[in-house]
Amino acid sequence: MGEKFLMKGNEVIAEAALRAGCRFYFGYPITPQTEIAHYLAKKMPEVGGTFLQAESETAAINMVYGAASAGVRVMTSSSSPGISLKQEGISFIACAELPAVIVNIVRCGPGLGGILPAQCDYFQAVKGGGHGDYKMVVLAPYSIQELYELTVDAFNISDKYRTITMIMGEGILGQMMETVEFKDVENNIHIEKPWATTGTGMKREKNIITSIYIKPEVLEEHNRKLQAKYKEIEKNEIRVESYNCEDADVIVAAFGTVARIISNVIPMAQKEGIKVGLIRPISLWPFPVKEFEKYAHVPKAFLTVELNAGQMLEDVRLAVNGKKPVHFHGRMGGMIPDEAEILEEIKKITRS
Amino acid sequence: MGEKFLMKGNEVIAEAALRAGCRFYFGYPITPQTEIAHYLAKKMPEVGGTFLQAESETAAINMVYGAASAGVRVMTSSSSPGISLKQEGISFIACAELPAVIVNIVRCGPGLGGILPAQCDYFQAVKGGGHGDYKMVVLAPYSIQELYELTVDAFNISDKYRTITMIMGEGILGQMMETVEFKDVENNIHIEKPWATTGTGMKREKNIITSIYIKPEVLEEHNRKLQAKYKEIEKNEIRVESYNCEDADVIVAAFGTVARIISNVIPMAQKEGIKVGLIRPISLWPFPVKEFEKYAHVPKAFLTVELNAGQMLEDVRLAVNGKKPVHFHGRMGGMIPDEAEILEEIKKITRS
Amino acid sequence: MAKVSFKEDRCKGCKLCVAVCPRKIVIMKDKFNLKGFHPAGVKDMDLCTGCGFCAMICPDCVIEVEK
Amino acid sequence: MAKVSFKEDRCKGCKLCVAVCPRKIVIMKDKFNLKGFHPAGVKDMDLCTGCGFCAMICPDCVIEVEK
Amino acid sequence: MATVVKKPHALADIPMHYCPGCTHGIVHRIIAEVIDELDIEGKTIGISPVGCSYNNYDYFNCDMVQAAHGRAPAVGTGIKRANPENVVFTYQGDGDLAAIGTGEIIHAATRGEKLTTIFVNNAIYGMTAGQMAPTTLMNQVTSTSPYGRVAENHGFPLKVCELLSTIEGAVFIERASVHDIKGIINTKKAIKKAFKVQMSNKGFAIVEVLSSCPTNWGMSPAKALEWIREKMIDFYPLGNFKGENMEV
Amino acid sequence: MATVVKKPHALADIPMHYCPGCTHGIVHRIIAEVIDELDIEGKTIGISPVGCSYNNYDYFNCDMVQAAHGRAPAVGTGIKRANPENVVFTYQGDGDLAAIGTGEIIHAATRGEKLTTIFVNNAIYGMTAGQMAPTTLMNQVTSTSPYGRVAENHGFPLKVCELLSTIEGAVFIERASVHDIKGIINTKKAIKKAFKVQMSNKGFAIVEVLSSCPTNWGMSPAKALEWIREKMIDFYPLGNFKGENMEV
Amino acid sequence: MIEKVIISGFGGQGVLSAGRILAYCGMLENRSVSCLPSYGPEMRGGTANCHVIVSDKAIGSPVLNNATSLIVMNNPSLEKFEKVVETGGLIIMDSSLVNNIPNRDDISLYSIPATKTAFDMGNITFANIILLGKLISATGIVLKENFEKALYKILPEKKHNLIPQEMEALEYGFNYSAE
Amino acid sequence: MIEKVIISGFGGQGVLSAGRILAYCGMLENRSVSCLPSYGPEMRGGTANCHVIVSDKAIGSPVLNNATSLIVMNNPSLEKFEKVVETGGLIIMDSSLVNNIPNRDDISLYSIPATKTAFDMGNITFANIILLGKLISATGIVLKENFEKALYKILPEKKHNLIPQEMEALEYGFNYSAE
Ligand SMILES: Cc1ncc(C[n+]2csc(CCOP(=O)(O)OP(=O)(O)O)c2C)c(N)n1
Ligand SMILES: Cc1ncc(C[n+]2csc(CCOP(=O)(O)OP(=O)(O)O)c2C)c(N)n1
Ligand code: SF4
Ligand code: SF4
Ligand code: SF4
Ligand code: SF4
Ligand code: SF4
Ligand code: SF4
Ligand SMILES: [Mg+2]
Ligand SMILES: [Mg+2]
Repeated sequence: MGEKFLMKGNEVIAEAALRAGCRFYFGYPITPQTEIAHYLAKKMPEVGGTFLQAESETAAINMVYGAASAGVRVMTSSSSPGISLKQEGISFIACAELPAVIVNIVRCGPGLGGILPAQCDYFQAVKGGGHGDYKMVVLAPYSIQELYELTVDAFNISDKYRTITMIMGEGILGQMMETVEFKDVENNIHIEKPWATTGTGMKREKNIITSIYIKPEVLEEHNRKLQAKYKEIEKNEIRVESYNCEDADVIVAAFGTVARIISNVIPMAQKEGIKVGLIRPISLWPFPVKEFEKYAHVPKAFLTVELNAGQMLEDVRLAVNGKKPVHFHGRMGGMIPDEAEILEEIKKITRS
Repeated sequence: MGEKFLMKGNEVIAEAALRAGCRFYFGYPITPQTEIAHYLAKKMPEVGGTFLQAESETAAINMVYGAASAGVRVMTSSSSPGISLKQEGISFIACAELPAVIVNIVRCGPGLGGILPAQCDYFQAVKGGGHGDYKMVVLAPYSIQELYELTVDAFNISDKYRTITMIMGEGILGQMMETVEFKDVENNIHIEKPWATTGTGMKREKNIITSIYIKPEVLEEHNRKLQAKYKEIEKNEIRVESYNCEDADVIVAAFGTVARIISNVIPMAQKEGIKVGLIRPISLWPFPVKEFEKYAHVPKAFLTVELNAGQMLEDVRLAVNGKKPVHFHGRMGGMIPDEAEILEEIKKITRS
Repeated sequence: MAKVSFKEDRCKGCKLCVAVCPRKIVIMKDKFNLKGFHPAGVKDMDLCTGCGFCAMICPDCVIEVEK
Repeated sequence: MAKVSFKEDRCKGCKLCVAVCPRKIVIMKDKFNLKGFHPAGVKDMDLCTGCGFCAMICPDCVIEVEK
Repeated sequence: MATVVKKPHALADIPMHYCPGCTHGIVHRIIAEVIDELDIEGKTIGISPVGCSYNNYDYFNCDMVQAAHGRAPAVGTGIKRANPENVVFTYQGDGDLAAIGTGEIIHAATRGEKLTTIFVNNAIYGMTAGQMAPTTLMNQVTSTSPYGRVAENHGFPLKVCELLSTIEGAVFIERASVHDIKGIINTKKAIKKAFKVQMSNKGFAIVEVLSSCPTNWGMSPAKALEWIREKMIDFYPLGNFKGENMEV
Repeated sequence: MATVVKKPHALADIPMHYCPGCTHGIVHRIIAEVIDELDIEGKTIGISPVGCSYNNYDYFNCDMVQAAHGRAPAVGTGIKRANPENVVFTYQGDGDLAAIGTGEIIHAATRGEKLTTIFVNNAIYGMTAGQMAPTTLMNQVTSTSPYGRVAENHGFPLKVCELLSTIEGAVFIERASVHDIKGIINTKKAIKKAFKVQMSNKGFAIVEVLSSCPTNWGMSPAKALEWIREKMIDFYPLGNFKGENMEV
Repeated sequence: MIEKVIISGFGGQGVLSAGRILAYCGMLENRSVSCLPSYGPEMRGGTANCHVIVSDKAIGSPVLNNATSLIVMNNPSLEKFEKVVETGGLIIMDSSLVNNIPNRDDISLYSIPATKTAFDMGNITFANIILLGKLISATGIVLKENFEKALYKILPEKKHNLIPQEMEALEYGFNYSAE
Repeated sequence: MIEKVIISGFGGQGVLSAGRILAYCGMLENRSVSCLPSYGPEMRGGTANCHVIVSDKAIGSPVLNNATSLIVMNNPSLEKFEKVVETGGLIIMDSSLVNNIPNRDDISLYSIPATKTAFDMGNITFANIILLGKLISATGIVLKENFEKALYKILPEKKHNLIPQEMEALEYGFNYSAE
């Protein structure tokens, strides 16, 4: 076993990016993810990389667009309002098919809201906060160890599909410390990028990075190509974990930190004779539809628990497709549900 | 019958705003909605109103925030990429509960995309392109006459609920001319706004417009209040039309211009012995769930037709909830499906 | 004679008033206030000229000066 | 002697070359080009000094000048 | 006995949340005093930024609007255009005004909006834990310039008053400082004039106030004021840039 | 026979989509000539704006990146930081650079990014049908200032070179014009120098080019050039603002 | 009755205003009308077209996939749209500018030197009116009288003095028959 | 074994670093650990707290709704957290700063003049270490030896010279009993 470190989630994201070969970071400060920037501001110069604090989130995402055009691994990070400001840029990057990693350490909204943890940007991330038909891979880790692994993965996925990958974590995940081991993970740093704009060197045809296609036939074709890519990603890149679902009375769907709370609830419920299963989507997009289909016949009902007003709920309902009721329990504004209140919700379902 | 005018959709939006008592417009030019600005640049000064071209969409939406804080009726308009840039501001306005009207004359994305008509911002509009749990009323007219009526309505709804109302139309709707009659519509211009920041006059407690709530209990409470308001809107403000659904073989779901194409398809299908129904959501949010539930037992299947890769599709599936298959036909990039290809899709369904 | 009064519980112990007093009569008290800070006070009011500097620089509006 | 050649089909008939020619020898032809514009040409090449002004101002790179 | 200095009416009688010795509080009191002296509390609308002073809507007794990060001048434009009778001021930090809000401040100035902006320049992002601001001095160490601000990477500090001075619609521009009593007196004079400029419809007015952030500078409050005097004023010269002699 | 003027290699041999007499085309040719003369086509990366020249990525033979409206300097920063060996230029209109992109241009300049910006100022939004730009002249009628630009509502035109001149990281600043042959020659000189400044790592370089939009100005192309001479140059004086004598 | 007309040419030839007048006439006759201009990204004279529907019933889609009549004012337009004209429909072309010939024998073809005639009449912008004249006489899509009314409604007062001339142009097209 | 510790006080009292060292020690003993600081909107010295879990099993939620031990360094913290301590749990308070007394009789209470003692030891920042000493002796949550190791790992080299003193502070707390 390798060396273990006790680190803050935000620092682990930064360290993971460095280990994934990311040498370019552009961002604008915002709580609760600033430690990512502080860490990289220190470390990037040591490895010959660039840490640049942009004048705004809008500028930052467009610097990412530029660096990604030039074929390098690049990351930005922010939190909810800052991510909203990046929506135009995200849509551009998606359309131009540039690989980029975006971190959203979510705070509670809407508006300036608060800075405590939330999951209220789920819709924005998976349905597309920007304009047009695009998708980005959205990964929701639930531990610091997983945060490391998924961050490295995010770079690989991005390069492989020329897509954006978003790491989405609640504020807690950025702020908490846990043990992490920097295991070697598969990391395809040196992928060829013949499409990148690095200068023709008078040796090849010029490359153009663009997101505008004036002729409708061409733009439709480009959209079809994007959609085909998304289908491919849906086929290959689903990440999900389920526990205890085989004979559950109630299956809870939860991601990120909330899934950890559920894992506390399972033994509590067991004591009261209730079998609780857990499906934890790790990739929020592509959503693990099949996992829900697989267990749709098992429980009396599903319960989705989120730190929002009911967002992943819709994807769970789409996946369950009317086969079983899907209940919801949510907390907002930075509040975190405790085990007892979730157990109470579960009991309500089993009683009814 | 009143006087009829032949006018462009964009001009009708502008005229409707004036007739609704809107005297403040802030916007930034973008095709295909610029005529709204041109019209208001001419007319606003004539009625003592303010037309202001902002330095950016971001500035424009924040000017809207300011003017709405001051208690006046205010509008902005843009098209897809510009709407993406307004997402932070939209989330702020929603959280601060300010009434405002936003027009999105949608062009085809993602990215800079093209300027031809599309419906690819459906998700952004109804699921929330900005961060946090908020909703805005989204109205999708399908004719110039309806465009007028819904635009006036938008101001009333906004004031009544202290919410954003978005008018969402495909590029076509902004560009085409049709007959319009400026019927008097109910228009509650002089609603009291005791919460507005107009100066205390040393006569009342100060008013504060804000979207930040640092204490989680308070922010959760505020979110619950917002959610309760949204429930209320869902109860009162659903707008939908259905035709021919009582004994349809296939029910098509379509909004905006696409619904007009379907109305051409219905008689064509009739000739071939196929009964086609149409459910046309006019309010995209709140979505007319009940209308779909009402007819869910009727057809063999549903078919959703959109100018995107399948967005309203999800809401239709959620409403139908597994009771019947829901098929999809979409065009992208500014392409418009013709009657024949839609009929072909319908036939595929009836044959299968 | 001038009078300088302190809303002690608002004081954050920043000592700017101490630094600015031309008569050097503002001092920090030994006790803690509710916030856990040593609050400022005037040690010899008779020497006070009522110049108001202490109040002008106090970031927390702790001080009122009359003359 | 100078030589001025025009890629006629690229000409948009803007007449800037006409305006700028110090010898006033650039003219618009009567015919239409493929784009539907009257293209520019030189009426008396012998008078041309090969100054290149016409080519320098042509926004559409229609003109090449040799000397 | 007459009052020499006391809490102005326009300032709420509640504790402020700023760090010990943070000069935001001084600037607040000055603004409130000016509002009192001009007797405009009832028609004033203040706009709070995103920064340490995000919630100064609680501290001023007039109507207040909290704006998104950097957008206060746009929000102010909306309010002022809606009701030109109001006196509207924005209160903004250097991250807010000189970074993310660059476009908004420049164009409010360009349009000559009748607004008064109080620009609190503390050469750092206070609220988010001391990151580099566009106004951070050369070699200054911050949490995002851990090796100091270096020209090659970060360029040189932005001089907002000098920048805005090239804009015709910005009619009153002054840089002041609250590092000592004289500075405080001058700051108040400048702010008062900036309000009057608005009230006489002349155009856009801004006062930059050099201010301290003892917490993120890692200095005692008194040391921080010295640092303003020694380092900041050296780079950011105090004084009026425009409109000194304007009749208002 | 020697060639006096011909299509430069760096300019693609395809028709351009601009309106008849639009000077965007002239500026394109000049840039391509400079790229040829400096022999940098193989390492140059151009950034196209949103505006009439949105698709000039088709016209230059080097690698090209199309940027979102106003964001070219940020995109350029990303590219240049990723690969400092490249020569990176942005091509931007006055709506793109002086309105929505204000923050990006000011901060690229502030950071002293090693970029070259060609700023085509035609005092109007060409592409979207002639709306007012920040650079629109006083009294100029546009589709969004149908009664002319009026100080009370719109403020005064923004002078970008003057504004940027206050920024230390902007080391080469010049305003030129393509309204006549002399102007074209000077424009080329300025652009060439602006590229060289980048290549010698000095900092940010910008050339503002006064340009025409016959279509939206409602003038013949020749008349439009006269209007530049008479009206625009009068307000926007030509010449070097910074870096004239810099060794490169 | 439903007339589906596509008018197409270069930008600047009055394609859009022709469509607008036509729709306006239809409105005066209490028909349902729609007029959808094509809009490109560019201000700059590419091909412009507009779809006009005049109908007794409510209009479904304003987008025309096929047309009963086609007016073309340049070659590319003919190439692009000739195939969408329904059998039995008609094509009216400005023979001053269109020299290609449609490849159809199931439609009626009218070829009028509209631009040249308009030029001769002293106002080249009347070409579109001439072509509309022919459309009206060939299809009866709207009444000639209403055309004049429409002009008075649509044109700004200071251009009303041109209307008699425009009606002349209309008349010319209305009565034109290839000799 | 699962120890759920909440440490709470003013910002600047070393609440977070105490939590971090504790978690680090747990890690050295191959336990699962988590440490979640509260984070407020402000840089400025409000109440700060941190949740530490040291457990033999994988840790579920890092958020503590109840605690086995509570260390408090000011009055508001005691007020806020005393009710979340489980029956049989313990509260360790810095009696130099906390003068309120918890309202519980189902827990063990240790009251140590940590700040004063630390001040006397010449370094006021050792108060948190003293309190941790008591936690360790009262619960056995981690081993004293590992505490020293942890300090060597966590502290930057230039502060290693302070470690002997810190261990003294720990020892003081470890052995402290109210006389
Ligand atoms: C869109 C957005 N980006 C970033 C933030 C995070 N943020 C909050 S305050 C701040 C900077 C504040 O610095 P400054 O304006 O200088 O004010 P100070 O705290 O120094 O007074 C930032 C970046 C935010 N809230 N919203
Ligand atoms: C975010 C965004 N806002 C607005 C637009 C619409 N738009 C396209 S070009 C343009 C202005 C172009 O003006 P300018 O930069 O001066 O270039 P010109 O066309 O005059 O050369 C605008 C506003 C857009 N594409 N994206
Ligand atoms: S009023 Fe002047 S002299 Fe008196 S205590 Fe305050 S600063 Fe000192
Ligand atoms: S200046 Fe104010 S807060 Fe600071 S020590 Fe003096 S009285 Fe206290
Ligand atoms: S080269 Fe000079 S003289 Fe010859 S045609 Fe051109 S402009 Fe005239
Ligand atoms: S300048 Fe060029 S495009 Fe214009 S008329 Fe002359 S040759 Fe033609
Ligand atoms: S962090 Fe700095 S600016 Fe913010 S309150 Fe504290 S001292 Fe003031
Ligand atoms: S609209 Fe104006 S700027 Fe654009 S191509 Fe035409 S003339 Fe040039
Ligand atoms: Mg600051
Ligand atoms: Mg322009």
